[in-house]
Amino acid sequence: MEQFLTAASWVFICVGSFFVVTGAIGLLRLPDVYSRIHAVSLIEGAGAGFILLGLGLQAGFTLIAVKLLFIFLVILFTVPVATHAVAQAALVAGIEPQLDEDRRTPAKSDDV
Amino acid sequence: MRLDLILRITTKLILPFIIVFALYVHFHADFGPGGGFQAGVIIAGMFILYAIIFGNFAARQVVPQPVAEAMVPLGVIIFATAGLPALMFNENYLNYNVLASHPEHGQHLGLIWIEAGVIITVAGSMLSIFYALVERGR
Amino acid sequence: MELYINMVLLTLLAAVTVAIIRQRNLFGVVVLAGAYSFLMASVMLVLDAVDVAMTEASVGAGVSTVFFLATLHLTRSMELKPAPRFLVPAGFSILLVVILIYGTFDLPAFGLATAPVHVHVAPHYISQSIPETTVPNVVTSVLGSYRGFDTLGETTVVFTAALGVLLLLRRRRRSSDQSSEKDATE
Amino acid sequence: MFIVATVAILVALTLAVVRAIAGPTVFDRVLAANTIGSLAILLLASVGFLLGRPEWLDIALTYGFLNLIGTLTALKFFRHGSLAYDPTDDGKAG
Repeated sequence: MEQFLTAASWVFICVGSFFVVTGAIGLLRLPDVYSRIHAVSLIEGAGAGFILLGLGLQAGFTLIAVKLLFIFLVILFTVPVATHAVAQAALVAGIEPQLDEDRRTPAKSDDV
Repeated sequence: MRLDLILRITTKLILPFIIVFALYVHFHADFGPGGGFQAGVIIAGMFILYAIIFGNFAARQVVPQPVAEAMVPLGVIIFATAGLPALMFNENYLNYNVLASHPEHGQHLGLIWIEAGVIITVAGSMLSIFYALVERGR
Repeated sequence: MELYINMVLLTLLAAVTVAIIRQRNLFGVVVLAGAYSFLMASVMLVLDAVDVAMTEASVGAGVSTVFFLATLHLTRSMELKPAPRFLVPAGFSILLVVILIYGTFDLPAFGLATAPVHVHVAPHYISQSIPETTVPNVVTSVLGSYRGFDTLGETTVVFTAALGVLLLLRRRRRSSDQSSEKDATE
Repeated sequence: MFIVATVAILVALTLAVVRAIAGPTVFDRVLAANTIGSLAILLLASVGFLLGRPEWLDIALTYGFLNLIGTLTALKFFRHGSLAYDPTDDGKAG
């Protein structure tokens, strides 16, 4: 049983690490904000879920496992909202260029 | 202007958890990381999130600006009164051993008491600074 | 192991700091400052300063971003061009860095048990915290039980600082003030 | 096995920091900063297990809650130009 749990933890943590690294590469390589949001959701959904699941198997039925569950729920509820807000704000800023033009223009050209 | 429906619903869902977590940080300060300052900042952050999502008018109805400003000195007063019972029992100021029948319980009670004062001061000052900044920005 | 984690985190921290300095757009600076404080809190955590990490995370990532943005609304959003002459400031900075690094040679090694800080009152706090106060978190017992006066002073400092900021920020105009208070209470 | 997760998270953190520094628009930076926050939560959890101190998870929860506050504030600011914009009192307070 012990060995089975350890093996399962290994598998989950390795899968989660794979997703985290893949998502980060996507965050770096994808072309624009909207597509990068997909990569971020990979990190926070699959990556965080699998890694926290693997850690929880190591913790067993303790307070720590409950805290890990809460962390997962917090990530699950807050991060999609945040990325949704990113997409919405970017959409609003892109559709109406004259809306706070003086704030948006330097943001687009600041790293030239 | 009800564009941000998702934000409103999720914020409503998560606000009680934030305040319960802040109280956990406060009452659990004897055993884990955190304390009054951190809990106060988390509570202030919760009200700031409410003000950002639901508007300043709604937030000012929940915590009016005079209340937030009165919280700042109130916390210091609460902290200072934690030492007064010790003076009555001829002990040093801020000695919590006299607060309960058992000295150890008195210590825990005293820590929770003074950290309640810290929470009120910190949360009140963060909130009133936020209100003042936003009011100034109009 | 902690050493390697800290090396990676500190390298990232340095990269973010350089990016903050080179950034002219102040919105970018605010967002990068939020990322900076997350990294800083992780460094503090790996160094075992748990309460400091919590403070850094809560203040730096949550509240100070809000305050920075609210301040940016009152000011301009672009930093001015730096002064064209930078030889004198650069020379002064390098001199200061050299002096500071020279000063660190006299410091005791990191975590040395016989450092002056660790032989004065800290052993008493660490060994007597549980018997005297039954509070397992030594930071809390030092803050609240052993040094209650200090913490009372710190709370007063927070009060004074908030008072100063509010005196600077609040606009005391009779008519608008009364109407806003009426709005708030009704 | 915790070391695998830690190394992966550190690599991802590096890539996210690169995006935060390089990001052409402010929204890229906000997205990357939010990702850095979530990765810091994961880093906290796995380093806590790695060093045998899993009670650090309280701090991870703090990160999780405050990450949302910072991100939403920044986005509200970019969308409406100020934090004082109030959807409920159009015309009530000037």
